Amino acid sequence: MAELPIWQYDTLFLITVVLFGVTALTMQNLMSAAIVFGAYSFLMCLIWTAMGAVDVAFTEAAVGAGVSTVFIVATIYNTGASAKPRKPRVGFKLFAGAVAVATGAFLLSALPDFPAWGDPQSPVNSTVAPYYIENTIRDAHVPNIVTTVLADYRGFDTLLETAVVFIACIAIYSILRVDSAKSTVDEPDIIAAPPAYDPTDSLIIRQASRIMVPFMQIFALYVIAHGHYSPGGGFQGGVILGASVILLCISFDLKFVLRQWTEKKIMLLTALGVLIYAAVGVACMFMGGDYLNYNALDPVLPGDMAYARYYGILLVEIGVGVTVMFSMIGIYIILASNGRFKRGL
Amino acid sequence: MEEIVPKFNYIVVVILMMTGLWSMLAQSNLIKKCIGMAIFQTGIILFFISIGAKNNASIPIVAKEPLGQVLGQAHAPEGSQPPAKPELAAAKAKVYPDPPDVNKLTNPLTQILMLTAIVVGVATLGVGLALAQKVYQQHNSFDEDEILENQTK
Amino acid sequence: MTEHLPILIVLAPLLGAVFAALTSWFWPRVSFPIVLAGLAISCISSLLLVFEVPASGVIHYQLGGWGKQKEYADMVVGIQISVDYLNGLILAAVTTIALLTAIYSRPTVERELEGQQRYFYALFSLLVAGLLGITITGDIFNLYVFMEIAALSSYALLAYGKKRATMASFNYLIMGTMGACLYLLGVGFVFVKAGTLNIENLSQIIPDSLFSSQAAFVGFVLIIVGAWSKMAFFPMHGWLTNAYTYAPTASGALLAPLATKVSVYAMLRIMITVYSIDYIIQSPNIQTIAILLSTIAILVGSFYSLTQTNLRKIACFFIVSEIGYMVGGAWLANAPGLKGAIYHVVADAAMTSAIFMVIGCIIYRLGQADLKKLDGLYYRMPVTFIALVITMAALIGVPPTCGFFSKFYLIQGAAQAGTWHFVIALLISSLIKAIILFRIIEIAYNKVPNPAKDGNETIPREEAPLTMLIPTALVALGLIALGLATDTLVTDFIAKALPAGLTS
Amino acid sequence: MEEPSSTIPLWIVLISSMAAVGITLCGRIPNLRESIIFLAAGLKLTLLLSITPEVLGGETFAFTAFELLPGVGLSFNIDAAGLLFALVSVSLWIPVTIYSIGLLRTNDDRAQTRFYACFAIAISSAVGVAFSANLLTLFIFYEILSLSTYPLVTHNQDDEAVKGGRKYLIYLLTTSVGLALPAMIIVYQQTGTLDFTGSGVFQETSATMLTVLLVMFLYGFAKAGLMPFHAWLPGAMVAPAPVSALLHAVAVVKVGVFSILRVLTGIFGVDRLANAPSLTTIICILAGITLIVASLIALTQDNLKARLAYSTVGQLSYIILGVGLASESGAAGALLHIPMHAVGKITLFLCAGAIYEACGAKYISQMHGIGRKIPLTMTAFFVGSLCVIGLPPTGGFVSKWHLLNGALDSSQQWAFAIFLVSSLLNAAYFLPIVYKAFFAPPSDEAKFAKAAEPSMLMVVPILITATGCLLIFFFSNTLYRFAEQFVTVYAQSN
Repeated sequence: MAELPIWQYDTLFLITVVLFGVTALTMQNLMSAAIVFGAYSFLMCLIWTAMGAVDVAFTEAAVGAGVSTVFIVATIYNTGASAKPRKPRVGFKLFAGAVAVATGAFLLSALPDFPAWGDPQSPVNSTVAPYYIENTIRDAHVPNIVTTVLADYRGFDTLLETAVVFIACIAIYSILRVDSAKSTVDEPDIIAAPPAYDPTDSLIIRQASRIMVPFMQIFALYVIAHGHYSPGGGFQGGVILGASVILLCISFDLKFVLRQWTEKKIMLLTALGVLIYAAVGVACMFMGGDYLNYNALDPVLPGDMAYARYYGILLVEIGVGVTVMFSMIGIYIILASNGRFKRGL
Repeated sequence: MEEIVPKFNYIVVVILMMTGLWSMLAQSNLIKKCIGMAIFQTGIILFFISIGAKNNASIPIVAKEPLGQVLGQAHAPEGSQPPAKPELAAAKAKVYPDPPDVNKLTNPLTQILMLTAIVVGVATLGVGLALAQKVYQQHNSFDEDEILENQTK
Repeated sequence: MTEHLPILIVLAPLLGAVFAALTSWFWPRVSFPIVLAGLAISCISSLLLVFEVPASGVIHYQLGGWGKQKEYADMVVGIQISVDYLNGLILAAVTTIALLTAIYSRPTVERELEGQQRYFYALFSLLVAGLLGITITGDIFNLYVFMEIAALSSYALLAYGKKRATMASFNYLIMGTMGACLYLLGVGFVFVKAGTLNIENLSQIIPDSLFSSQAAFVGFVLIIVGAWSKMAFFPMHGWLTNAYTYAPTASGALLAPLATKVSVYAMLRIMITVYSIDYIIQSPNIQTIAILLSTIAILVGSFYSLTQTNLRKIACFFIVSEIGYMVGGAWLANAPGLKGAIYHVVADAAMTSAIFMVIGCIIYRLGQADLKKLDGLYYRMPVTFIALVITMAALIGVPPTCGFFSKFYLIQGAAQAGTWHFVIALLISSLIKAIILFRIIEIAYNKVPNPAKDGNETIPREEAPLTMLIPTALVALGLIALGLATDTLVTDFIAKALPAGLTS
Repeated sequence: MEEPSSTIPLWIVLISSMAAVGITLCGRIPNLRESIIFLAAGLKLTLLLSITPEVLGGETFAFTAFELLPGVGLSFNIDAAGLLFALVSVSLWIPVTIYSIGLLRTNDDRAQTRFYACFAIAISSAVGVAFSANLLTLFIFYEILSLSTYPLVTHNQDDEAVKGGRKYLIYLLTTSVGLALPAMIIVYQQTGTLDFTGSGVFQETSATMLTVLLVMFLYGFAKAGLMPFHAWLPGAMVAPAPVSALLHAVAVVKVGVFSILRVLTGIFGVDRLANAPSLTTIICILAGITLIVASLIALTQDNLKARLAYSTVGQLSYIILGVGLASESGAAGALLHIPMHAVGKITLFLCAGAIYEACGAKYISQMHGIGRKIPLTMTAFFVGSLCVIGLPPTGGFVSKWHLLNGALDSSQQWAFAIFLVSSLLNAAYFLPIVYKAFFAPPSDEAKFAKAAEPSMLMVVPILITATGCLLIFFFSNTLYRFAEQFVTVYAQSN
């Protein structure tokens, strides 16, 4: 028997993950499907931590499992729909099944050509990656290699990613947001059935969330600031900040939150984060370096050339954190209130 | 058998992706399509992460010896003021071992690609759900067949 | 500042959009000029670069200052964007068309999107930034992120439309994400075997070591199929007709000419630079399938356009058949075919932009764009009608216009490769477009008795507003100018973009 | 030797297009508009005549506007054949313009500006085809001609005109885009060049490909009206008289035949045709069938214009058959037949228009005895028909004479027989009209009473063209020098 890969437990996790995925898709009730999907994502985080991808697991837990499940629940809450069994389109389902099986077989045909799972000498781990591992300390004095690659070596990718989050927010805003005063589009008021429970009278939930929120926010700030040394960074910290506000929305109700966070403030700050990130890049251009080349900021930032990159990364992480926080809040509020920013989940 | 076991992760990846693809194509419920889309994307993320993983390698953070040990004062006597700035910077520099061993740390590149993919996935999911919600406002149903009948009416 | 031009092309629309989104809250009137300024900067810098490429060869721009690392077999560590012979022309075409469409879309946005137009121009500018990013980037993963930026903003731009637009946009979202995920998976397969994501490094690694590997082959097919579904190539073209027909005029005028053409460019980039043409010659079975599918795409696009009466639906089916031209031309894998395909990307962007602008003018004035209700169009809107005739002439391939020359190269390439079914499809599609043009001429010109003759009531002449008319006229005349400039474009740019060893 | 690149050919082509622009600009002032046409026609004619001596001396004027494709540009090259065709079309433009001024003014037609503008563009593209040095330029002007004549054909904008126009365009566009375009591209792909050289461009193309290309070209240029694709010509008779006169007797159909002449001599090469019997037999069979069948159909037509149309279809095949004989005098005869037939047929069409104006008679059966009421028109009609039949006092005789010689030189006795039979048929469907017009009792008293010569503006051009038929008989040797020059160019080069 070939030397078994060390992750015997992971094969177990992988199988359960597949089971969770299939059940999430075949369930009738949409709400339970959303919950199972949340569980599926959390299991996925476990697998990734086992494989050494801690930052990705952290993001998946915060963004993938946490926020997207909340979005789905908000949508289902607003529409109150459950997948009513319709006459199944057997012919089309079989065709789709055939297409999926065919593509699957085609993909698996490349299996023998793949490197084994976890082999350190595979092309992926032996061409560009070693440079990052060996030179991060020399270049940017940041021990967490993932953060440097994220914000410095491939910083342009992260700028575009922040732009993606920003676009998602304004896209959802322009799709759903209906300014009932001016717009000509006629659509029915909220048609959702009144929720089974009335959140305002559950004392325990309100008090517990009221206590938890400040600690969540402090932890989130720690995550953003400490991203250089430990897993974490702009995305994860921003999502946790956003989640703390969303927690308030769910435990109390939208009006309570909208008193401090008006729609205008949320939308402006979403755009501001991207601006911070892009402005840092433009500043590097004006200081003589290429776009997003933090070395050019050295005269402005303390410490030697490498520390310029250290602080450059920090600035950029803050920009990302701001955008992600406010866009998560914005998206949640629009989805939850079916576009009217007044009442909702 | 020795062909399958060391490459088990790719099989799981393909299964996950194909369930996602199947549900995007065949499911008539719009929300189910969105969930299927999310599962398809997580499948791809699993593929990328598993090609970057290395046997018995730790997380990609360069471990450093404690600063005190490097400065030679395991426990600083009281009253002695901290060393001057340049020695501190020099010590800090020396704190990290010379280039860390590549095989001991997992591949950071695949991980940051997947950070982007997760965030893009959530963004697309958000927009998909928004569209589904608006479709529900117009047609009062998530089911594709009902919507088609409603449109052609 | 000139060495920063490449990044300016993408950064200007991106920053323009962010500022437009910011100012839309406290000073809404100024968001349109900001976006216009961003597009203008991007257009000027792309034109400057286009003239610089023949002089100084390929221009590379290292983001973050991370160039090639000598001791790591000079792998590019950071992200690199590059302007070369292949994407120089397409950058110039995309930026100019985007600028003209922005000017053009002002009146239609005010009329059609009453209460919802707060973020319209921000999304408009972000879409252009995404498309320009795809064209300019030198990193295949970065191309995926730009693809998502363009996709997300196009879902929102399309969802602005009337009642049926939302469902059409949702279908587009599903198909688009499926395509993007297949592309990402393809990138993964290439990454597993090659280890790097940079196009320049890949173009060296793949030819000398990966030609025989099955994983690289599967990755190639996945990327191509992903690009095909993004560009609405034949089996995956369902979403395009509904999406662009029910969208508001402004988003239709922007998306139709650019979104699909940029995905064709992405396919061309992967085929020519990353995998190189002999890889395609070496795998003939995909080649035959691709050319067969493009023939079917051309025929389906043409015959369906005969059955429709809504002008926008006809234009959408034209796009489906034009995509068949480009993919078929590219997959002929010989010099004239590729020249025809690359030239057609630019020519078709201009043609589709012209026809969607003309239809926009007609909808703005007549309120609908139904073929049967166009009578008297010549007397009511003469300039728009002439622009329509020129555009249709270009689509048919009447000599002085650009359509003729791209068809010339494509047929020549197909004759050289001996794929006669592709030649016949090209000819049939241009004949069908001729039939549609003369059906339009008959209805718009001859059906209504000539008002100049006394005794017939005179038809009031109400042209579209000037800000719509001038871009339409410019693009229509541009078709002829592009046609006459074919020789300089092909010899100076496109011929140099092809690999040297290709059989001429 | 590098021909002197002079811009004369470009100027000649552009004069009438500039005239078209001028016409549209001052559409409001009829007299100024007409004077522009005459100015342009006069200028063009003088320019053509000024370069005739050099061209007859063997010189050629080449000019390349700009490169369209690698190795192929928008380039002109005036040689004897091109100059002859241009001279014919421009010199006949003047009488037809006078005629159309008379016709349109009397009917007080509204869309005159559009009429004259499209006319000018049509003439300039015809001259463009005459001067084009390579197949691409020829194809470009060929297409512009098809598109610019569409408004002329559908001038009356009634249902009948629209249907005629639709048929006209479907035939021409389908054949040009469907057949001529791919054939041209295959030639470019096989040989890398599209220029008309003396000895043809094909080196090692297979015989089957040559025959396929030949058939595609023959039917691609459907303006030449070979049999199955001739139906557009009778269909386009809905156009007003001057349009059908100039375009369907001179400009449009002659462009089709001229393009085939260029392709056969320039691309295929006369010597290749001579020693490739399979090609020449195809040409002769197709042309022969068209010749005979068209003449037979013409016999049965009662509508005068339809009869003239079918006779044109027949006459065109004379020219194609002449070239198909692949002998020098055959090619010379074919080239000569272009001016002869043009002058003759234009007179007939103008007379047909005049007859309709005079007594509203469209059908030959209604035209009995009108000769006594409109003597001038009918005599011109008689001279015109003589020219088309090919009897001595008129020019037609000269070209048929050379065609017959050509048939004998290449020992194609059956071609000789076909020429004679078809000339007889021509006589059979023309002379009865003239005879009935003068000697038969009037078929319709009321119409006969008030029939009178149409306005002088219409009769004078008819007389001019009729005398033209007679003149070219006496000056046929100058025309022959054109043909001789054209043939010698091919003789020395192979």
